[in-house]
Amino acid sequence: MIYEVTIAGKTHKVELSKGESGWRCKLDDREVPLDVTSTREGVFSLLLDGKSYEVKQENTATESNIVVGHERFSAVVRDPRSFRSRSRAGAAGEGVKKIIAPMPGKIVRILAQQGAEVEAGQGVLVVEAMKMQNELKAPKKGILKKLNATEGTPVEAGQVLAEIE
Amino acid sequence: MIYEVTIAGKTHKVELSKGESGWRCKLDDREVPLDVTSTREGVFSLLLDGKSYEVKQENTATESNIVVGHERFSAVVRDPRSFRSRSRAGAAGEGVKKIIAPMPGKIVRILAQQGAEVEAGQGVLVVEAMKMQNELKAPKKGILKKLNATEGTPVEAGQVLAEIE
Amino acid sequence: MFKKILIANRGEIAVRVIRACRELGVSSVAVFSDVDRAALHVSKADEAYPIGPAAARESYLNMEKIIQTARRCGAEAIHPGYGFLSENAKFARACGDAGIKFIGPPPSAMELMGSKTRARQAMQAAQVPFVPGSSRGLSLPEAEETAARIGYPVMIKAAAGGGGKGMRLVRTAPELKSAFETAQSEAQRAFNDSEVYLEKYIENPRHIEIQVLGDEHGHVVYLGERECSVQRRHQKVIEEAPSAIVDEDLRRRMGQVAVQAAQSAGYTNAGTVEFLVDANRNFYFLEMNTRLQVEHPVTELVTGFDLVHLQLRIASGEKLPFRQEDVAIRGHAIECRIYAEDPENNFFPSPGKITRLLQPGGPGIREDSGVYEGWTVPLDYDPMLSKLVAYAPDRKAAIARMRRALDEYFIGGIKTNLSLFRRILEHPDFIAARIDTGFLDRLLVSGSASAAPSSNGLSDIAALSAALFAATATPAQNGRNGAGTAAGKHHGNGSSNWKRTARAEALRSQ
Amino acid sequence: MFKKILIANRGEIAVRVIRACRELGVSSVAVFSDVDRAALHVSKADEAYPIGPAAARESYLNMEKIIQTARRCGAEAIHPGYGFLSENAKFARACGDAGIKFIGPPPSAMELMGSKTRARQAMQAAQVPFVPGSSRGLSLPEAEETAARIGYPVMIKAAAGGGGKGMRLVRTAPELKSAFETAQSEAQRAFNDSEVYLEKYIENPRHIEIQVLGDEHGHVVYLGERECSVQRRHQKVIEEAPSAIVDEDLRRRMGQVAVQAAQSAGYTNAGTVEFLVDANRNFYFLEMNTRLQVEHPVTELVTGFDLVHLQLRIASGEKLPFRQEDVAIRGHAIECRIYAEDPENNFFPSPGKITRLLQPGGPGIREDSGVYEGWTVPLDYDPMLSKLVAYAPDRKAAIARMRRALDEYFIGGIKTNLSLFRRILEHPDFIAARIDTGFLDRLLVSGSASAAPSSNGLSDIAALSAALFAATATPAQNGRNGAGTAAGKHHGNGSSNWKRTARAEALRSQ
Repeated sequence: MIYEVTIAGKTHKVELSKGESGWRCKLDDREVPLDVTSTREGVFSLLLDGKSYEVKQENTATESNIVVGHERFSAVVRDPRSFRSRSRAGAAGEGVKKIIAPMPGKIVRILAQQGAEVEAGQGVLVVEAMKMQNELKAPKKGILKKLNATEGTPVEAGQVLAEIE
Repeated sequence: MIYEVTIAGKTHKVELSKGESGWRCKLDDREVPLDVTSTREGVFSLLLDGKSYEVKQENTATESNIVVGHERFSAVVRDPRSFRSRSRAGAAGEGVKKIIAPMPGKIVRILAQQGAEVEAGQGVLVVEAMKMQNELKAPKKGILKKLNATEGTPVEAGQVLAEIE
Repeated sequence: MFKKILIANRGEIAVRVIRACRELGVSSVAVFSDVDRAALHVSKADEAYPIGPAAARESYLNMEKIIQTARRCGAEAIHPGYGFLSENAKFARACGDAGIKFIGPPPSAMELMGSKTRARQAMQAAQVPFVPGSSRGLSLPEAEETAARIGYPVMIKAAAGGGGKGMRLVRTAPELKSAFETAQSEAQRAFNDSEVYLEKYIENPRHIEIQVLGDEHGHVVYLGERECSVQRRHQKVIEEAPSAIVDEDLRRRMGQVAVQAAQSAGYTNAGTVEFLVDANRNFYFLEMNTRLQVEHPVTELVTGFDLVHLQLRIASGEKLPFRQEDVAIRGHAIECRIYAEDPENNFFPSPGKITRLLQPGGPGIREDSGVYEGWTVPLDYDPMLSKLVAYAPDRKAAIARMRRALDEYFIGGIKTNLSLFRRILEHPDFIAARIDTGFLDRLLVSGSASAAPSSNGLSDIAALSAALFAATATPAQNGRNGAGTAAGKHHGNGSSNWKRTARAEALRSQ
Repeated sequence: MFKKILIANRGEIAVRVIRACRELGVSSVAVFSDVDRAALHVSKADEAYPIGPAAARESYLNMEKIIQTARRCGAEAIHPGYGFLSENAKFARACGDAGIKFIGPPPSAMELMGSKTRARQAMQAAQVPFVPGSSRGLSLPEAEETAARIGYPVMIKAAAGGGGKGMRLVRTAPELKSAFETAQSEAQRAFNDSEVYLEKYIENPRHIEIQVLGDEHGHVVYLGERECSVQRRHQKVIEEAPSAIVDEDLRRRMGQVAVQAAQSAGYTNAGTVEFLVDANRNFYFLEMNTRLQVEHPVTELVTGFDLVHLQLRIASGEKLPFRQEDVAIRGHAIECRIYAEDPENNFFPSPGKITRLLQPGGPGIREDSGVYEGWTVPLDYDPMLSKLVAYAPDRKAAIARMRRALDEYFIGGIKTNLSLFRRILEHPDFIAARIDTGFLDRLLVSGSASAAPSSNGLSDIAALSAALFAATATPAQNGRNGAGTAAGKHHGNGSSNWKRTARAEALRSQ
């Protein structure tokens, strides 16, 4: 099977097939003699040219990360065979940026009203969690099209709070 | 739902129902005000009259145990609604005792031949694991009806090695 | 010794005290708020009782409820931990009135040390060295006069203060008026008390504190120092013992002053006298914390004593089982406070479910943790998860050991400050012990909070791994992460969770 | 210091050495057999190479393969751990010939100590006190004569022996001939060497050993003693430091003898001189182990040193960084060796999958583990999983702390000897330190190996829990345990796994 993997801003083609003694891996069409063993769910022990790597998968509410040793990489994996459905989702997002709650908490203040024009970096709302107030800012200049937030209501991590177009 | 639970040689009737604030439990028709929370898979935190218990479930190849604090109880749970199928299985075992491998290993010696009469406690075969040889003994006096074992072959924990009738 | 005590706290410190109880044969009683039913301290204790809703003020700060619970279950004493009610003299008094021993100093000593200005007066009477400044609340004209006398820069502080609130640094005379008024109104809002005072500002001080311990028979000893100069916004982040700049002579002088301070306040049980130390190793009394400190483990490791055992023994009336000359410092210990917060995103707190927890172990590693894999860190309390402590024969080895332990540590599902520690422990100034209370803030403005990613081809490994995880994902994994398993025919083509995440990534704000 | 070393071992000791490497900035190379690909030491090391099939003789004992691997990856030294090749002088020599430093004593010292009779001769020349007996292999008439001279009871031992093989206790003269011949033939079978010798038998001795450490510049020091009297069939089960019966004077005398023994053998690096100590605190040389001991952590905790760091520093040519007068014993440490074996069923080994692992933590607890949750313990090697060590200010507190840690410890899926430790630590003789090498065997014949179940109504809790687990079991859980999910309609009625188990229980032999 073939995947498109975006790591640290670079997109790679990864080709995997089940060989006789485990996985055969190609990275950008280059054969990689990787020895793969799953030690527990979400954790691989990898050997490559004798070097040993412990790799963990981590899915939070808002991110998918791959942790190699103690370095964390944000990862996006696409299966080209499911491209059609993906591109549709992508199209809907064209030009729109969302503000997503980075943690569960409570909305304590709304700083910009729906329909208002906001500058990139301008505070839009304030979420409180663990005794700390955190201002969420506009990711780009534009119109605050949607604002799914009212003061005093709890929010979940990953919840879309606002959209800017 | 109702279960028949055998613990430490005694069989109890346990009745469980989902109440508003968690489980309602009856033990042998006596209401038990148990506060149940699952902390991880196979682990409960129980509160009963203020006392706190951490309870773990453990299934090995040959046993089902309940561990309360650090005390281990061998447990057998029956769902009376599935009694019919169970009793059939039970009937097949009438009068027959099995010798089951308590651990994975290798059969290194067979001490009694199929068809032979054996005394209770007599050695039937020897399994080696982790550099130790362990003699498995006849659980009762009888005829060694089946012997599913040959010297030099590996065995899995829980595998039936012999039957005595 | 007591037969049963109640621990009026949660998290790692509740677990720490419960462990001490078990070791001493004392029954332990936990209390918990509605969101803490599944917390670690509840299942570790012998008994556990609910005390109210999530909001601390209705549960962990609810004096009446806690004392009532203690009485009902027959607890003879209450250990307050740190935070919550631990420095609340009113609570200590209420315990006494209810016939329950408060494991800590007498309320009078707590009250004295609780007021910065009263403490300052008392300490000055006891010949404790002070940062030059006023010893009481000031009016603006008085402040201007004092500042002129001791010289700028000066620091304005709230009399009832703590945690940096109501504090203002003033470098020149024209700035004083506005800073004074801001500090007053901040103090009013935060503590309902607008009183402020003024001190000379020490440039780049180190924060060094002395652990003291007094029994109820008049003996007070000091157990050496801890250096807590690595702070972010006045919150300690890394602590160590001993301090690299404290020698035998300075330790003895600071220790004797700390014992004097404690004795003059009629202090018993465990307490900490905090000092600022300037570049010339002059030390100045800062405040006394009338409770067990978060960072007490580093003292335990270098002295060999168990401070919680000693707290319980002292509170039950025993004499200190050793004398000052029996106290010796051996080796070096470092503690990292592990928080659920995102050092790469403004230290936003990061409550949520801990999906994977791989903890370090082996020689010289101690972990005092309040969490477990699968637990959901609630958003209602302090985000401290755990304290990781490394002990080794010397400072260099302790740093190396802590780095090794951090490499072994993995917390999945929520953000933590683990990467921050790696960066601090690699910093040449930290390694050379060139630290002061501004060290970390300077380090943080100088770049990203996490160690710079190395360019050793790990991203190739990550890319391959990401694909491997996608190829081996099970339907159960998708289900658990919230995505449906409707994708059906599972023939190894990327889990639906990955796809969902990919979309979220693509759309997310930068 | 070396840049890279290879660890010719597996399990907890490989992990222990890898951790030391990381702390010292040394690259670590693991080797593994086919069944150990997923073992902890493989993923913890910087590099890892396969060395052959499961059978130790073809992998972990395969000198050629190991040395070849070290040369190929550029490792400058090999740490042998304990067991496997650690006391194999031929291997040490082969390392030297290949230009690789063997981290241990010179082969000549290993050879000397490897032969009981040669060691005895050398130690006698060095004035080391000995159990009265012969210093060389004996014929039967010589044995009869010697036994008559030193008096019965006597012990016959294999010259090349170890692990109890070729040993026979003889209480009276008429028994000697038959015992002598049996010992000879056992020795021949076990070691391919029938030579036996004879010693006076010490009744109820304690096993106390001295840790020594020598650099390659002629300095040798002793790091106090360890008591290892709690043994089952000559295998240590619990070790502690210090020994309750060793005072300063005895420690110094035993230590000086141990240093003398080491020096006379030209010994360097870490080694242990084992003594038997009789009821009058006379001590007799038993043997010298020319490697790191399993139980080295208890010495590390009471002395504050790191023995593996020191091994690497010594092997790389450094001088000992301290002198004898810098060594001080503080506090008390106890170690439990956690094995995959069933104490309630004749100590049958219990390899298999560790389905759940809840490990203890907090103050004074160190764990050197070689396993993780989800790992399958292979059936090919020693069943030791982990070493749990408790440290506290005194012996009583260390026992209490270990009991607390054992209460926190849970290993699911396989049998372990955790319950045995609980029973030992509750025993009045252990608590009073009335122990000798026969203590545990006596305890085991006196009843079940696990602590007696208390009758405090826990079985009701267990019954309720069993039903709750059945009611909340998920199909995934059944699947994982091997039973199908065909049962279909999952409306909370007992998981199929439970039913399957119920049948197995009903049919199983008693």
